[in-house]
Amino acid sequence: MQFKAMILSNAEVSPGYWRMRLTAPQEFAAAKPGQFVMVRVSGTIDPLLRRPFGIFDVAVHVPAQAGAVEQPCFDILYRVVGKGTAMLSALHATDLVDILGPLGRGFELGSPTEEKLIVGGGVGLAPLYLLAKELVKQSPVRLFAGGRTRDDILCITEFERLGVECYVATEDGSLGECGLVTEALVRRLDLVQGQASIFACGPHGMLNAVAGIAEKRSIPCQVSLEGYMACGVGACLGCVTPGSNHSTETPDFRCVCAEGPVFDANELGWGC
Amino acid sequence: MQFKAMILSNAEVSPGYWRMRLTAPQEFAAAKPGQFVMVRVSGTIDPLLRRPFGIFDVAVHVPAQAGAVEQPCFDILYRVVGKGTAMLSALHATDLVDILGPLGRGFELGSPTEEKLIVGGGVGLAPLYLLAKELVKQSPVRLFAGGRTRDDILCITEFERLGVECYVATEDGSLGECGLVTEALVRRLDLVQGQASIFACGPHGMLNAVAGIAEKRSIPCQVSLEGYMACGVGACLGCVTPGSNHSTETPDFRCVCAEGPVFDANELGWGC
Amino acid sequence: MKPDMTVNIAGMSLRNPVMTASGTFGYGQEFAEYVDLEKIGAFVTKGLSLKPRAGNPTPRIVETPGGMLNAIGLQNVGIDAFIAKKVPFLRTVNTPAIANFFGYTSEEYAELALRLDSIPEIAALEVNISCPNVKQGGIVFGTDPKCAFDVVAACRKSTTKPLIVKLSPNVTDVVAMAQACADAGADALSLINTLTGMAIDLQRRKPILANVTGGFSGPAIKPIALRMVWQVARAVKLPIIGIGGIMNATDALEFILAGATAVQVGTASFINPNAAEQIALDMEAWLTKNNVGSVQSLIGALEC
Amino acid sequence: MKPDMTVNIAGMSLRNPVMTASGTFGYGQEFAEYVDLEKIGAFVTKGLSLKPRAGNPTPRIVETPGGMLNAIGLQNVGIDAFIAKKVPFLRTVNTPAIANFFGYTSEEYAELALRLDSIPEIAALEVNISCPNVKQGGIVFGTDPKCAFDVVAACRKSTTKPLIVKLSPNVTDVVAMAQACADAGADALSLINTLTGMAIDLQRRKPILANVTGGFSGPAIKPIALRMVWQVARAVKLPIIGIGGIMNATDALEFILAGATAVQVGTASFINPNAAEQIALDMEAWLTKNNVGSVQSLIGALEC
Ligand SMILES: Cc1cc2nc3c(=O)[nH]c(=O)nc-3n(C[C@H](O)[C@H](O)[C@H](O)COP(=O)(O)OP(=O)(O)OC[C@H]3O[C@@H](n4cnc5c(N)ncnc54)[C@H](O)[C@@H]3O)c2cc1C
Ligand SMILES: Cc1cc2nc3c(=O)[nH]c(=O)nc-3n(C[C@H](O)[C@H](O)[C@H](O)COP(=O)(O)OP(=O)(O)OC[C@H]3O[C@@H](n4cnc5c(N)ncnc54)[C@H](O)[C@@H]3O)c2cc1C
Ligand SMILES: Cc1cc2nc3c(=O)[nH]c(=O)nc-3n(C[C@H](O)[C@H](O)[C@H](O)COP(=O)(O)O)c2cc1C
Ligand SMILES: Cc1cc2nc3c(=O)[nH]c(=O)nc-3n(C[C@H](O)[C@H](O)[C@H](O)COP(=O)(O)O)c2cc1C
Ligand code: FES
Ligand code: FES
Repeated sequence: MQFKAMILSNAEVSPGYWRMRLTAPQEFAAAKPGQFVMVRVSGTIDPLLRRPFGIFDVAVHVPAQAGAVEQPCFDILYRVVGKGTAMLSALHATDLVDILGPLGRGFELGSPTEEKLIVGGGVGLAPLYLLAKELVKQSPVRLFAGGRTRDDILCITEFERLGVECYVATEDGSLGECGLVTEALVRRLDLVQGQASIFACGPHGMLNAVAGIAEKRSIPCQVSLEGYMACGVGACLGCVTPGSNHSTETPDFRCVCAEGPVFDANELGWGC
Repeated sequence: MQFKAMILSNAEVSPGYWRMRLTAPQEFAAAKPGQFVMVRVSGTIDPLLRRPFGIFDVAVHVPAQAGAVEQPCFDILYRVVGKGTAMLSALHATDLVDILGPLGRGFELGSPTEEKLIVGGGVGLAPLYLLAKELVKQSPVRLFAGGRTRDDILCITEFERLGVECYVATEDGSLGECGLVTEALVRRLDLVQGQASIFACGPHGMLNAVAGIAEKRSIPCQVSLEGYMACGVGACLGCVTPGSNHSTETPDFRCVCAEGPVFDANELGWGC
Repeated sequence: MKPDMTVNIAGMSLRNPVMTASGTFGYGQEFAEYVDLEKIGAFVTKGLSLKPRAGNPTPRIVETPGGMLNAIGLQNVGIDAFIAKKVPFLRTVNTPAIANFFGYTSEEYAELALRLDSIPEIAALEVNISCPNVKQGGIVFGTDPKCAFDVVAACRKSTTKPLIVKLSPNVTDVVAMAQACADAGADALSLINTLTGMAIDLQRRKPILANVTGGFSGPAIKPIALRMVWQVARAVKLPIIGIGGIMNATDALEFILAGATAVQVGTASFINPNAAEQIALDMEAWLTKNNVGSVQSLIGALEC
Repeated sequence: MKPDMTVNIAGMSLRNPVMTASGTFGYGQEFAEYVDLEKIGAFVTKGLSLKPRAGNPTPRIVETPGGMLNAIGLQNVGIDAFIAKKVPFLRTVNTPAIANFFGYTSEEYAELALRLDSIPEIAALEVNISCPNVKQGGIVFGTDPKCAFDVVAACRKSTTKPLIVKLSPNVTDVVAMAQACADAGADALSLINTLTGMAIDLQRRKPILANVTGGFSGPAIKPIALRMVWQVARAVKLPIIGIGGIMNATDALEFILAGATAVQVGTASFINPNAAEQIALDMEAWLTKNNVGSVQSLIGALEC
């Protein structure tokens, strides 16, 4: 779906991290956790390409005017890293932006009986909130949020409000445990003796570690990947990632945009 | 001078024509009628080049806050013709734009005794208001404003407020006389028997006609030209116009930006 | 009265002159949700090779000022999977599909041309002799008139379908290349393919693309593309498909004035998935507004 | 500690690697109000010829996506007026001035080199063998290795000053051109000059530039320039001055990583008249912030 969205709000939620709420057409309400949107940051050629962002939340916007009809809206949570995100952060409520989405394959919710362990690194938390919202309807959910420093730990209150138990770790110890969030994850897995499934999003190194942990315990593990994207719909082959059978002789590249961004960890070639 | 100006106001004054007021440093108060500024429309590469605009007015801005100091400000009057001007018209008060100027050679005010006849075609009026403001201090001033249709006749009230007598002509007769404004100019020149000097800005065809009228009567005539510009300071040689002695063998190109935009009509090679 | 938007190129009659460019539109199906394929003139497949190709490692894409670089490395499913999995879709669409293809020897090119020739769903062939991404690849064919002649002649012998040769802009003399292709029996020329460019990550002191260099496309390259189309159109008597940075109907019509019979829209589809359809619509609106009866009357109508 | 910003190129020692590019900075004086010339490494004059040249009719300038085309047509005051009217200013500035020049025969080039050689205010010569704007002009020299060799060899015989050859990007093989210039005795290479482009006014059905085609510059061309600098730096043992779309310190440092010893800032000066000075300042700040002791240590430091 391609549509013009109106910005409802755009605010910094932690130093360098912003949350933007945008209007959406009715059909957008069906967006699945883990899907993403491609945002056209400006109407000019600078920046030229759309920017991909996970869908942080989907909600209903009730306009303030009397008699106005309710409309779906959605949030993105983004970190300012370059030109496009800097320009996004300078936009104001009522500005319009062009959106393509929801795109891609989201998370499979899995069997209700297992405990659900969500692992997010920094802004990797973005697509996990909508997921948690779904998961808490049927299973116990725990969040493992990691970051370099306390500023990278985002929206914990929102997860707690859902009834999710949250573990926080920072590399510099400025918030929560000092170290990597995978340590707390391993402890929990040891405790529940593998009766759990994992959902992770964050830096590639973290995902690689989480996938390794899951594989060792034969636990279901879904990861949400990033990739440099141009089209977002599987046409340009820019965003690919090696699948588990990949080699130069037997190419097995998967499109992050169309076949992902969520993959089963064992579908992927982590060594490549 | 290069400076960041804050937009104080930006409003459509006639369909397709806008007037923008911007703050300026103290030194800007010395800007001469006929000088121009180069405006950087956005901080991105789209559009890339600065856009040249005549200085419509220079005034003093008295901020509303108690205790704030007065500051010079200036106006540009612009027509939306393409991307850059369309983007300019979308800017708001408090937005910042980068300005280079005042640039170029302005009008010589000439001897106080002659009557001053100002001829403006459409947005060519822009640099003539500040000129009129100076001229009325010492001489009788008449304005001849022409355009295709009534929407192209701008800011007549402002000129009248200065005590300038205004003649209006439109090609479709929708405002003032039907026809070209040069007809009224010729009538006036016949009446004053050449005891006058001319200041003109507008489309090239109009300037050519005015220059011809002035030459026939040996009347001083200054014209303000346009030209596609990159640097605005005489470095790129993009904006040149042929001088009166120009030929391929004896090149005599003048920089519109640095040697103009105001020229004595007889300095120029009109035939080229 | 509605203007006549049809054009004829290399024996094909198109409902309008707007195609999608190879490599930017998958195999036709990927954008089907966003574009009404029956509103565009034709579409071109991703470049095909005899065997499936893995392409380059990532990153493969980087944005540059007003453009982008890609080093996909000609990843494609290969001709067999194309026939098995992609051709059935083509049957469902009433719009000519053009197969873009490449090889590493004249023989490979010829073999592919032969195989594609036998697919009724393929309306025409577009030979990519100019891909700058693959180290062992097309580069040598597309930058030397003699090599280009040989490969085009080999393809010509293998197909009776319309044969379009896609030219590389990374050459000193594009007209000489065009002439060589014409002499070898091409029915039409498409230009330009991507320019070779590079981007660097200062902080990491590394090239951004895993492949180091990549193919440069997007609005930034339009002035070069327009110049080359104009040069070739004046010198060579073949219909031309103009490509390079076309973002809107104005751009498309400029290429037609410069001498192109049709155009291809590439990078623009990434920014607006329905770019090609919109461009065709807006071109028609422009013709109507400006009282131009047919788009054909604009071909090469530039007054210099 | 302040990082060492000095570089040595073709026997010149520069306080920093940032120069202004020929044709974008007049004869040095035009921007003097905006730039402290003693804060940049060197500046290059507008291209000089034996006789004054009128240049092309207007329009000479047009903006394109992320760039611009110019068809100034090498308008310049000629060598005599240069010596009489422009050189005195050079004396007042404690920054090397590099004279850019061109001719129509090897003999003309050689004669200009000889005349410039005798001007003490000129620190080095930059031979433009690549201007794409003038129909009878440099094009032939800059696109053929043999012609380039001849003209550079002729200049080399006429001057003992550092001889920089400015390469055209409108070629199939820029390395072959660079090698020919090196063989002919060049002390350094500067690249790239403008690419040839074109822009069209749809409504008027005419080229926008009176000259039809023009030289393409600005941020849009950076990926091509960076690629060519990298290619030449790896293949040819001469110091390189990187040019093309440099807008800020990051761009400049990317060229240095790719193998350039110094850079030239062209179009950027039109957008920010003090671009060159600002870039030199920001480069120094970047080195400080990233603990890099000298800019020289970054030359060619790209890890591929
Ligand atoms: C499926 C997906 C979901 C994402 N979700 C989020 C999210 O919810 N919140 C968030 O903050 N970020 C998210 N990202 C990363 C986000 O897209 C980039 O941070 C953003 O594009 C950077 O743009 P920029 O112009 O500020 O940076 P620049 O570095 O100036 O961008 C230059 C180019 O590189 C691309 N790029 C740069 N970094 C990345 C990256 N990490 N991943 C992909 N492309 C990149 C840009 O899209 C652009 O094309 C997601 C990426 C993907 C692929
Ligand atoms: C000295 C001078 C003073 C001017 N004063 C005024 C003024 O007071 N009010 C006003 O409305 N206009 C004025 N103009 C014209 C104004 O600069 C152009 O209308 C404006 O640059 C158009 O920009 P655009 O992006 O909207 O149009 P586009 O057509 O998109 O511009 C594309 C390119 O062409 C150039 N260009 C287009 N039209 C003109 C033109 N007529 N003259 C010069 N360059 C042009 C632009 O600067 C830009 O580089 C002046 C021009 C000059 C040279
Ligand atoms: C991601 C991408 C992949 C491409 N793949 C091919 C290809 O397989 N074969 C080919 O001939 N051209 C390929 N091209 C070139 C385009 O078809 C087109 O010639 C070029 O992008 C210029 O047009 P544009 O500026 O409109 O994108 C590719 C371009 C891009 C951006
Ligand atoms: C208006 C203009 C005039 C130029 N004149 C010359 C010239 O006389 N001689 C020359 O060697 N290069 C000339 N150039 C090319 C520049 O020196 C430079 O190589 C080119 O613009 C690319 O750099 P940029 O992208 O930073 O502008 C000119 C460029 C421009 C824009
Ligand atoms: S972004 Fe184009 S295929 Fe994924
Ligand atoms: S605009 Fe550059 S010389 Fe006038």
